[in-house]
Amino acid sequence: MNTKVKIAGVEFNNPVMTASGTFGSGMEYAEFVDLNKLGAVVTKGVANVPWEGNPTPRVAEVYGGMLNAIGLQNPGVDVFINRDLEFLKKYDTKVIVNVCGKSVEDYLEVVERLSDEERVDMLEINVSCPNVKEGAIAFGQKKEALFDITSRIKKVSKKPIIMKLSPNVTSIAEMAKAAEAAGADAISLINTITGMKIDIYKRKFALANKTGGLSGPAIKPVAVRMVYEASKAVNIPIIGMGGIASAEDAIEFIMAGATAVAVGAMNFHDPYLTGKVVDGIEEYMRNYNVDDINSIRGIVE
Amino acid sequence: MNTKVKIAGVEFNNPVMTASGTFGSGMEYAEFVDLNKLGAVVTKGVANVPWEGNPTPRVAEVYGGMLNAIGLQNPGVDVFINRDLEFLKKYDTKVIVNVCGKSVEDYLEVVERLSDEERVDMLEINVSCPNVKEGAIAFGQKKEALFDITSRIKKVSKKPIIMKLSPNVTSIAEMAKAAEAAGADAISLINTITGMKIDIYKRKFALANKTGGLSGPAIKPVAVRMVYEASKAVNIPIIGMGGIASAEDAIEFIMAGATAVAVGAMNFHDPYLTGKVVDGIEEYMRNYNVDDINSIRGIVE
Amino acid sequence: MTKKMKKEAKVLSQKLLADGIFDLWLETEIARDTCPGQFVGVYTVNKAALLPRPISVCEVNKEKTAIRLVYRVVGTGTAEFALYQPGDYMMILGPLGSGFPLEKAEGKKVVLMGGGIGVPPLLETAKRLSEGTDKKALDVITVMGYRNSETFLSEEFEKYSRLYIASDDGSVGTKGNVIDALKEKKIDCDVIFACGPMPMLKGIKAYAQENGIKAYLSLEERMACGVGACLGCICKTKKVDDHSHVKNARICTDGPVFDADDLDM
Amino acid sequence: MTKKMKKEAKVLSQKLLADGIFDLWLETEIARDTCPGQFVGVYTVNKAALLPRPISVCEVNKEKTAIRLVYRVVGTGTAEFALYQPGDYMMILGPLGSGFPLEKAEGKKVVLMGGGIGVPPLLETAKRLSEGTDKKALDVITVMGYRNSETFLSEEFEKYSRLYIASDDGSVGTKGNVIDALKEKKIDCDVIFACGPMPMLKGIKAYAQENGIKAYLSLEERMACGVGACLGCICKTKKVDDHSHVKNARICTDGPVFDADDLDM
Ligand SMILES: Cc1cc2nc3c(=O)[nH]c(=O)nc-3n(C[C@H](O)[C@H](O)[C@H](O)COP(=O)(O)OP(=O)(O)OC[C@H]3O[C@@H](n4cnc5c(N)ncnc54)[C@H](O)[C@@H]3O)c2cc1C
Ligand SMILES: Cc1cc2nc3c(=O)[nH]c(=O)nc-3n(C[C@H](O)[C@H](O)[C@H](O)COP(=O)(O)OP(=O)(O)OC[C@H]3O[C@@H](n4cnc5c(N)ncnc54)[C@H](O)[C@@H]3O)c2cc1C
Ligand SMILES: Cc1cc2nc3c(=O)[nH]c(=O)nc-3n(C[C@H](O)[C@H](O)[C@H](O)COP(=O)(O)O)c2cc1C
Ligand SMILES: Cc1cc2nc3c(=O)[nH]c(=O)nc-3n(C[C@H](O)[C@H](O)[C@H](O)COP(=O)(O)O)c2cc1C
Ligand code: FES
Ligand code: FES
Repeated sequence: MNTKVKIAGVEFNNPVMTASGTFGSGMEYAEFVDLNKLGAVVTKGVANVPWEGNPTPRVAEVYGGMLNAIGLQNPGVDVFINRDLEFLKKYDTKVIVNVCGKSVEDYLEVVERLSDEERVDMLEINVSCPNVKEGAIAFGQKKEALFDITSRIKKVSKKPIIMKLSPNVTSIAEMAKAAEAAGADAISLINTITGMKIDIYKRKFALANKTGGLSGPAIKPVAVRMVYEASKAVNIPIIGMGGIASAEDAIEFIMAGATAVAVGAMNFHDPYLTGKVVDGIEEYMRNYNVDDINSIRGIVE
Repeated sequence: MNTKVKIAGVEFNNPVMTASGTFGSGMEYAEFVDLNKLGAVVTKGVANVPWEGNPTPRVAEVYGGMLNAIGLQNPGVDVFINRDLEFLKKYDTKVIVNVCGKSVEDYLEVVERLSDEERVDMLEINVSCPNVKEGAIAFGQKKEALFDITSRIKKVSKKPIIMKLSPNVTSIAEMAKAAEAAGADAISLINTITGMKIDIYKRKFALANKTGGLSGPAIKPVAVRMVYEASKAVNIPIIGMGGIASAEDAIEFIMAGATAVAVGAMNFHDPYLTGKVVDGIEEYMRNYNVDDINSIRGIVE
Repeated sequence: MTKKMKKEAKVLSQKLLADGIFDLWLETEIARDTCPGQFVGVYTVNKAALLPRPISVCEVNKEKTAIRLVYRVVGTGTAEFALYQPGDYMMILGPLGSGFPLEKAEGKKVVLMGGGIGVPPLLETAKRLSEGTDKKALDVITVMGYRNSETFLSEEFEKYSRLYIASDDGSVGTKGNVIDALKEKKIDCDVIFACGPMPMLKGIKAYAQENGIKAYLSLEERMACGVGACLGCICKTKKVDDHSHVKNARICTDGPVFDADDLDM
Repeated sequence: MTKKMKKEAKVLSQKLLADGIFDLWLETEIARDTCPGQFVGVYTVNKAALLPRPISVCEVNKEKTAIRLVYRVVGTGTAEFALYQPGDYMMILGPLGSGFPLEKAEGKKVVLMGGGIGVPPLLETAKRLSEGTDKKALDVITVMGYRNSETFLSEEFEKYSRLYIASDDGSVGTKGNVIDALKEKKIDCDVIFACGPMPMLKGIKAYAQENGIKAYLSLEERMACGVGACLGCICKTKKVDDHSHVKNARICTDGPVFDADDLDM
């Protein structure tokens, strides 16, 4: 039985990753899950300098999911390299570093800094965070801007590049194509969908930032559809995510066309989930005679 | 205590309407709810000629909601006038007819036919159904197309026009502005978000149409955010919908900026829901000393 | 027409009838007006699942104002239902749909054919037609198809009918499906009422046409509202349908039982 | 550090303690290593609500490997919890957070100040500091603030401390809040441990600073993960925080108890 998948020459033991921002750099969840068991740890977004993020409340619960407006708080790339990457050296899993920035230059700086780090296997470029005012999502909502930033990053990066796409667009296929045309090695989707919650008793926004990103099982049908549409539009591999809560959900994304999948908000519901998804995929493969996980990719009719 | 709201000169007894396509023309739910109690009955989309709709399965359940790909099956405007409008004459509630078409001419034909019907108070133009291949959603995803169809409909319509917007766009504010600029009397949102479900055991799409529209509580945060954004972008009234399951939800939409609200998929969960929302809004107003429902519109801080 | 309602129903009893098949009695006002072949929508407590599950009424007990549901556990909803204990409450919507046209079997030789989880809806039908509660048939024959020797409800059908059994694995009765049994036993009749998987229903329609028999078939489709409003559950009809004005009838309201001649299968 | 786990916990007892306030004992392994001031994340069965609800540990019974939660019903989650009966199971995540620094009160005069639903987390603290289970204080004084005469848990605090009460409506003890009581009773002390609404905590911080008292405050914020991964629950700190490298500490992991001097409130 083969659960290995390959993306841009990097081989992952299995297709199960962590969704950026929901798993720290793995430290907090190492108590619950053997990180070696995961296909990859995808870290929280890191910028060139420390970011404070947004005021609180930063999270709110909604039906079948949550809203977040963390605002990409992060300690900056230096601390990240010295602490988080150091920590990850103890583990035998692939490492994908999620990169954020406010300007193209910010992104380039982080990408260059991480290019020489051996522990980094790939970079995931977050151009789709709905929670920071400057930059970020703008790159992920206009195909010209996406093309531009992708090609500039590709020029400086020594690591394969995953462009993380925003679902807050009219056509995900066009965005995927723009990323591919600009040389992205892979795409990941979906980031959160912009949402809002109002406390009708306090007459206030539930989040200090007013809007936040919706994630969790509520968004899964949108995510599956976008993975499917993107997979029909491009030839580069896709990492699918959005509401994954079980191995069955992960397989649904793979059948929609994803090469790998990431578990996000549902880690908060079940800190053991990533490990269970790995086991559950193997169980499914055994029960339904799937010898190679790659054989069911995009198999839906 | 005043629950009356006004849209384009039409006065509604209260802000609670039915979301098009989830309530037929009221016949089926008249057994459960006193239609006179509702602000308005918004009918299923009607075209110039009968439409067969899509093959089955047309509906699928998902976490906190459902997907539908009915494909706007309808008996055509003639039957609609003779039967559905006749039926609605028995009731003392406002009637909003939802109009669909495959070409601008289709829409215009239905609008003209309905323009002289006394029982029709307003027309809601569905340019956002994700489930029909031709036309429909295309008008709702490009602001130029939306502007064009809106202005052409406005030219022939003797009834006030509500443009029903698609959430499957990068910027709802731009779409709302285009509708307003073209003369729309009001806008309603959101229609369903395109989604997909895959049966991983059968390796098949859950819907014959592959994709379908996501509705239900799962989409509420997206809908509230879009109503808020639209209300900041335009001055025409907004009818808000998307996942309303209670009076509290309805008030959330009103605080986000909606003048009226519509109950959709949750009618299927609770056929009495529309009536309960009407009662619940009054209860909230009593308990929190709201004298006029119009006073809390857009009041969120 | 009977008034539909959504109401809490009290679980009177629940037991396992066969592998994965449960037998549930519910006390509910809906029992007052339910006809055989009608169904109810059963709601889950699980808030992830919001749509009612259509389950046919298997039997009605008017004295106890109770209905019986026999269902197979296949997913989240039915798995939840299987956990209910006497005294618990379940939310149900009904009665839904139109049921079997008992009058078409009045004074006639009727064969009731059920396959798999299509067996239960025919029990109340058999009872009424044999006892003549509403209409009395001349002769009630039942042909039930099972996967194996777990022939749930068969003793009960024997009380009201001459019963023939078919089983996929041949362990009981005719090896094969219900049509094989019909042919093997050379059963002749005027009317067939049937419920079961689509291939079986198609076979029955063809058989009925060949043999000049009237057939009424109970169909299944994914449903959302259950009351005819959403147009989710249509089936293709030969003629333009009265309600839709296209060739689509709503299974939840115009059916689930249809005259086979009207269907475009 | 104690290992965190997500585990089923068995309800041993549950009773109403005061209007809308429930008193729940749970048998759980988590009890083994829980320190006063720590909390657990309690999950709902309701699948619409997926995030754990943070609830402080009010008391620990090591023999019974049980923890006590005292909570106010304010929304969907707590309303669900109130329905649980002895023998039922609840899913909980814990132990979470760092708890009160008992060592800072060792051999000192400590005042524990709780307001409203901030009262319960201090009970185990009072117990341990007076009995010297971990560390023994020289003197344990408690000042508890209530809305009215429903002074839940007050008899229990009397067992471990000299108790002063404040009530909003003046029906018991000092009319006003806990700081009013502290001033009125001229209580002097070396250290304050406090838990309650933000305005109260701000007041305590100011009071402590004016009077040269060390104060440790337990904060609340909306949480998602509860384990330090999502950065949802931060509070502003004066200095760049060790983990975040910005002036944000995570309440769920670096707290919920903080040295008042470190906080930028
Ligand atoms: C008119 C009618 C009568 C029925 N009578 C019976 C009966 O008496 N006994 C019985 O065991 N089953 C019956 N069924 C099938 C029953 O509705 C499904 O088995 C049940 O809905 C499965 O629900 P679930 O949550 O366990 O499965 P899931 O797969 O988790 O359900 C997901 C969604 O799909 C729907 N769904 C799944 N399977 C079916 C199906 N076969 N038909 C329609 N909707 C489906 C569910 O209602 C739900 O909305 C009937 C179906 C119809 C349409
Ligand atoms: C560290 C900590 C310890 C706590 N200890 C206690 C305690 O011992 N007893 C007690 O009664 N309450 C305590 N609370 C508050 C308690 O967490 C909330 O009252 C509870 O989460 C409300 O859940 P709900 O589903 O009933 O409310 P809802 O309003 O339906 O909850 C919706 C969402 O908001 C969150 N939420 C709502 N209110 C709060 C709040 N005040 N703080 C944090 N999250 C909130 C919920 O967890 C949930 O995610 C504590 C909070 C924190 C942060
Ligand atoms: C609390 C939180 C923080 C997140 N932070 C990031 C981030 O730093 N970078 C990023 O690309 N995506 C971030 N995301 C988005 C997730 O990686 C993921 O794309 C999204 O949540 C959808 O998956 P889910 O539904 O499984 O959570 C964050 C999501 C959450 C819930
Ligand atoms: C079964 C179904 C049919 C629908 N048909 C129509 C339609 O004919 N015209 C239209 O404008 N919207 C249609 N809609 C969209 C709804 O009116 C509404 O915009 C959407 O479902 C979001 O609201 P909800 O989450 O409350 O259902 C339909 C929705 C459903 C679920
Ligand atoms: S299920 Fe809605 S029309 Fe039949
Ligand atoms: S709740 Fe996630 S970091 Fe505290």
